[in-house]
Amino acid sequence: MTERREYSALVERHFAAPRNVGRFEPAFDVLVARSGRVDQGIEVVLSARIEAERIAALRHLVYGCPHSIAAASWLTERLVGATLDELAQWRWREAATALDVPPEKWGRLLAIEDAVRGLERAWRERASSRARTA
Amino acid sequence: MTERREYSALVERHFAAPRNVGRFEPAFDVLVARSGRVDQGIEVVLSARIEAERIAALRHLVYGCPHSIAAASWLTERLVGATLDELAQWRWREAATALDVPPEKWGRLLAIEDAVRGLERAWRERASSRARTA
Amino acid sequence: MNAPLPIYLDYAATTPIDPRVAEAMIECLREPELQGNPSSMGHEYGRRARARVEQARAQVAAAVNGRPECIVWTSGATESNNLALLGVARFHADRGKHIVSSKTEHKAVLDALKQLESEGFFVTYLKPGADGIVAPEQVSEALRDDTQLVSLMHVNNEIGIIQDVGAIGRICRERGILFHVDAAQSMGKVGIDVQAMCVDLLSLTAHKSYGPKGVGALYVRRNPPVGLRPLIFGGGQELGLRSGTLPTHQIVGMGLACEIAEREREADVARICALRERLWTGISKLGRVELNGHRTQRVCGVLNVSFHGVEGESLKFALTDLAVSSGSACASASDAPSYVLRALGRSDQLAQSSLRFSLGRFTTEAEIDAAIAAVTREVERLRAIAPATSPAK
Amino acid sequence: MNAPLPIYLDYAATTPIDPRVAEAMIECLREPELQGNPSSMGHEYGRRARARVEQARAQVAAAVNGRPECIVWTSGATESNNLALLGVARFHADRGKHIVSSKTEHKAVLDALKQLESEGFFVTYLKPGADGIVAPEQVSEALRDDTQLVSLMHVNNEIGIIQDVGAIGRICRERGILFHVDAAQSMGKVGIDVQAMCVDLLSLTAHKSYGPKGVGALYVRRNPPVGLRPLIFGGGQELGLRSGTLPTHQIVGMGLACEIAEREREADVARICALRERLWTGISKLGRVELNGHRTQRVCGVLNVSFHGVEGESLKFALTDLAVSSGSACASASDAPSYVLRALGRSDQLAQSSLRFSLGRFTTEAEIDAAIAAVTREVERLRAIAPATSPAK
Ligand SMILES: Cc1ncc(COP(=O)(O)O)c(C=O)c1O
Ligand SMILES: Cc1ncc(COP(=O)(O)O)c(C=O)c1O
Repeated sequence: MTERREYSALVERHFAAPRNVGRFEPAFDVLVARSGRVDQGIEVVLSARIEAERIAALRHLVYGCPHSIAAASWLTERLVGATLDELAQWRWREAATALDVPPEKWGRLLAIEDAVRGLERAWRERASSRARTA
Repeated sequence: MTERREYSALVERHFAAPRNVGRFEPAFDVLVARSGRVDQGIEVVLSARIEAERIAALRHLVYGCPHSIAAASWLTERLVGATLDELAQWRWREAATALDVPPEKWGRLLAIEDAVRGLERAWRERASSRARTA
Repeated sequence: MNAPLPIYLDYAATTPIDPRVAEAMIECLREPELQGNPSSMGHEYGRRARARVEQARAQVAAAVNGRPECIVWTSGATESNNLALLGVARFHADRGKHIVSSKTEHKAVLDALKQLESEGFFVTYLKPGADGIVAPEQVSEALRDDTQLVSLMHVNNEIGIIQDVGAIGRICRERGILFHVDAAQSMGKVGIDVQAMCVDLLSLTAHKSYGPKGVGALYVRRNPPVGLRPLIFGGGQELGLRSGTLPTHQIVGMGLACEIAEREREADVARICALRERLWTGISKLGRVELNGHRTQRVCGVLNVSFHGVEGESLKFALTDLAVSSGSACASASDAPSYVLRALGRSDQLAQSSLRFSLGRFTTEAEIDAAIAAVTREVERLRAIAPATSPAK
Repeated sequence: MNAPLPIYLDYAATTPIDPRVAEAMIECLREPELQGNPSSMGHEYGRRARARVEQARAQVAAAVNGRPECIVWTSGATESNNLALLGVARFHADRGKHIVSSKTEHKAVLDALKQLESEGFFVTYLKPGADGIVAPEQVSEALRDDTQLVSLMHVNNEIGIIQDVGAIGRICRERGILFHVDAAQSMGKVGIDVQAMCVDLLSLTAHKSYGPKGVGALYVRRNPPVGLRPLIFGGGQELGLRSGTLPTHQIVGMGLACEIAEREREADVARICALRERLWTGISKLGRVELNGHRTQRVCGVLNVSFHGVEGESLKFALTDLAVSSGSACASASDAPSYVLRALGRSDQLAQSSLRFSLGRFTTEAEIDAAIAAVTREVERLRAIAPATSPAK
C-alpha cells in the first residue's frame, strides 16, 4: 500500500507561498549561481545582492519537488545577512533538519548546496578581482 | 450449479397424501408381494384383495424417494379392478409417463414392477392351487 | 416469489447479514467520500477508503489475536484455503512434498490438495474417529521428514465438531512444520487465537459470521515470515500476496462482523446452545435417530442427525417448511451421500437420511418448536407408510 | 475527516457506485429472503438468491453479446486476467509456450505473464506506437507456430486509447490462436461484442462502471469450449472454473451496473466527451502541454496530459483540490514514472509531470471549470518560480 507523502508544515508554507522569487539584474554587487538540471529533477538559480560584505538580499528560481521548492525559498530567508565565511559554512543538512526532509530527497538538497557553493565561488572571485583592481 | 429436483404435480399430490397405505391381513383372497431393500433405496410391499378374479382393493407400504412413494400410491389406484391378464401386462413405463419420472429414477420403478410381478406370481400360484383343490 | 418462506436453519451454509453490518456497508455504498480506490493514496477519497480498510484489518486481527499486518484480504475462505495450500506448497516445494490433512476437510481444502497431488505432492488424509475428531497423535504419527505442511479445519461445517487445533499446532511447531487451519466456521462460535494455537496460516470468511459473502481473509504469520506464492498477480496489493482492487464495503462489513462476533460470542453461544439442546431433545423423542459427531466437543449451532427408516430424498422433500441442508451447500449433486458422514462410518443410506440443522443469531424458540413439530410429523408419517420390517441400519 | 473534499476526476481508478446499483445491492443486504447461499438449491432462500445471480449473469452476458453460460464470476478483473492467462497457459502448456501481449497492459496482465515466464513460457511484449496503439500487423508478425495465446487490453487505463481488438481477434481466429481481452475499462464507454471481435476470453470488473468493487467476470467461450485450469479449487461453483460462495449482492450490483452502462452508453459518452473537450480546451491554453495517446481513438472519459516545465510531485501536491491520478491506482510507488508513458516514448521527467484526468457519469461542468482554473493557476505559478531557461523536453 502506498503511503501518503508527508510534508512538514514549514514545507507546506514555503511551497504555498515561496519567498523571494526571482533574480536580480546582473550588476557588480550581484552574485548568481545555478545548479541542477530538469532531467535531474531539480534546477535552482540563486542570486544575491552584496552590501558591506554581507548578503543584503537573495532571490531564487527553482524547478523541483515540494521539498526543493521549500528549501530554496527557506534558504533565501536563512542566508540574508550572511558574511562570506558564514555562507562558506552552510551545509545542506541544516535545511534537511529545518524542513524535515526525508532521506530519499537529500540529493535535491545537495543540488541546492551546490548553488550555495556557486555563490561562494562567485563571491570569492569578486573579492579577488576587487583586490586586483584595488 | 445444482438444479432443484422437480416433481410433477401428480407426484406431489401422492407424496403429500398417499392413497391406500397399509396391508391386508393374510387371508386366502389376499395376495402379498415385496421387493427392494432399504440399502437399495426402495422397499415396497403390495397387498391385493381378489374378488371375482379381479383386484378389488390394493394396499401398499413403501420406503423410498418421493417418486417411489408416489408411484406405489398411484399404482394402488391404477390397478384396482385389474384382471390377472391386465396385471401381467402392466409395465413400469406407464408409471414413468404418468408421474413424469426422470430417467435416473427408473430403477426405482423397476423395483415397483418387481412387486407387481410378485403379485402376479402369487395370483397364478393361488389359481393353480385352487385348480388343484377344486 | 410468493411462496411462504421456510424456517431458516441453514446458518452453516451462510448467515444473513447482521443489520449493524449491513448499515456499515450501506454507508460505504452510499457515501461518495468513501468510494475511492483504497490504493489511490494520492487523494483524500483513496485515503479515507484506505483508513476504513485498515480499521477493518485491525478488527479481524484482534478477533484472532494476530497482528494486523498478518491479515491478507481475499474473496472468501475458498480462496484463503487455496492461497494457503497452493501458495505454501508451491513456494516451498524444494523443502518437501508431503502434506497431512484429513478426510473430512471442506472441498476447498480437498480439491486444492487434489491439485497439489497432480503437481507431484503426496498427501496423507487422516481418518477421524467415529465422532469426527482427529486425535493429535494421528498427526504426530503421520509426520515425515519431508512433511512441509499440516492443514486441518477448526470446526467441521457438516457436523460442527471442534478439532483440537491447539494440540496439533504445538506438535507442528515443535517439528518446524507449517500449520494451516481452515477456520471458516469458527468466528463467533469458538475462540480463535493464532498465538496460543501455534497457527501459521488461518482461513476466514465473513459470510458464516453475519458478514457479507465474497470477502474473507488469510492470516499469514510474519515473524518469522511464511513464504507464499500468490495465486493472483498484479497491482501488488496486500504486500503482493493478493493483487486486485480492495472492496472497501466488503472489508468494512467483515471487520465489523468479526468484532461483533467476538464481542457477543459468549451470549450468542449460550443462547444458541440452549436452542440446539431444545431441538435435539425434541427430535430425539422420535427414536431411531442418531447424532453425528462428538456429543460435546462441538459448536453450539450445528446439529447433524441421521434418521433411521426414512429415505433421504423424501425426508428433505417432506420438510419444505424448513430450510435445512444435507451436507455442504457447495456439494454439486445434492443427493450424493455426504463424504463426511461416510468417513465417520455411516452407511450411504443413513448418510443420505441425515439432516444438518444449523442455528444462529436470529433463530427463535418458536422456530425451533415449529421445526420439532415438522420433523416429528413428517418422520412419523414417512415411517408409517414404510414396510414395518425395514431393518434399522 | 473534515478536510473539504477535492473534485473527483479519478473515474478510471474506480467509479462511485451508481445509486440505482447501490439500492439493488442494499435490497440484497437487507432482505432476509435474499440472503441464502446461491448454491443451497434445496430451499427457497438459496433458490431466490440463485435466481438473482442468474438474472445478473444474463445482464452481463447481454452487455458483451455473449451467452450467459459463458460468464464466470470472479472477484474482479485482476482475478479474471489471471484466470484467463494462467488458466489457459497452464491447461494448454503442451500446445505451445509462446504468448503475445504488449508493454502497456495492466499490471494484472504483466505480472501474470511474468509468473508464466518463470514457469517456462515465452512472452513477446509488443511496443505500441507513440500514440499507444498496437497495430494489428504487429500481432500478425509476432505470431509463431507455438503461439497459444494473444492477450491485449481493449481500453488502456492510463491513457484511454482503444485498441482495435476486433481486427486482432480476426487474425487470431484465422490462425486458431486463443485471444484474451482485458476489457476492465470498456463497459459503458465503448461497445463490447465478443462475437464480432472474435474474443475467446474477456475480463470484466464492476467497479470501473459504477458497480461494486470486489466482483468481476471472465467471459469464456464455450462453443467450442476453451480449456482452462482453475486458480481456485473447491466447491465446484461456476462449473468448477471458480469455486467459492457466490456473493449475491455483489453479483446483482455488477449485473445492474452492466445493464445501465450499456443502456445509457450513448448519452453518457456524448455528455462526458463534451466535458473532456472542455477540459482539454481549457488546459491546452496553458501551452507547453501534450496529450498522451491517440487523439481520437480513445474513450470519452480519460485525458492524460504531460506538463512541460513543472516537476511532477509539485504538480500533484499543488493540485490537492483535484482527485486525479498519475498512473494506475495500484502502482505501489506513486512517484515512479508510468511505464505506459515511458513505453510511448516520454522521458522519465515528462512522464512524471503528467496527470490522468478521468471523468464520469457524475462529473459536472462546474467541476470541469474549477479543475481548469486550478490547473491553470498552479501550473502558471510553478512555472513562474522555475528558472526561465529550463529546456523544454
Ligand atoms: C469449513 C469451510 N471451509 C471453507 C468454506 C468456503 O468458504 P467460502 O464460502 O467463503 O468460499 C466453507 C463454507 O463454504 C466452510 O464451511
Ligand atoms: C485495464 C485494467 N485491467 C485490470 C484492472 C484490475 O481490475 P480490478 O480492480 O477489478 O482487480 C484494472 C483496474 O484496476 C484495469 O484498469
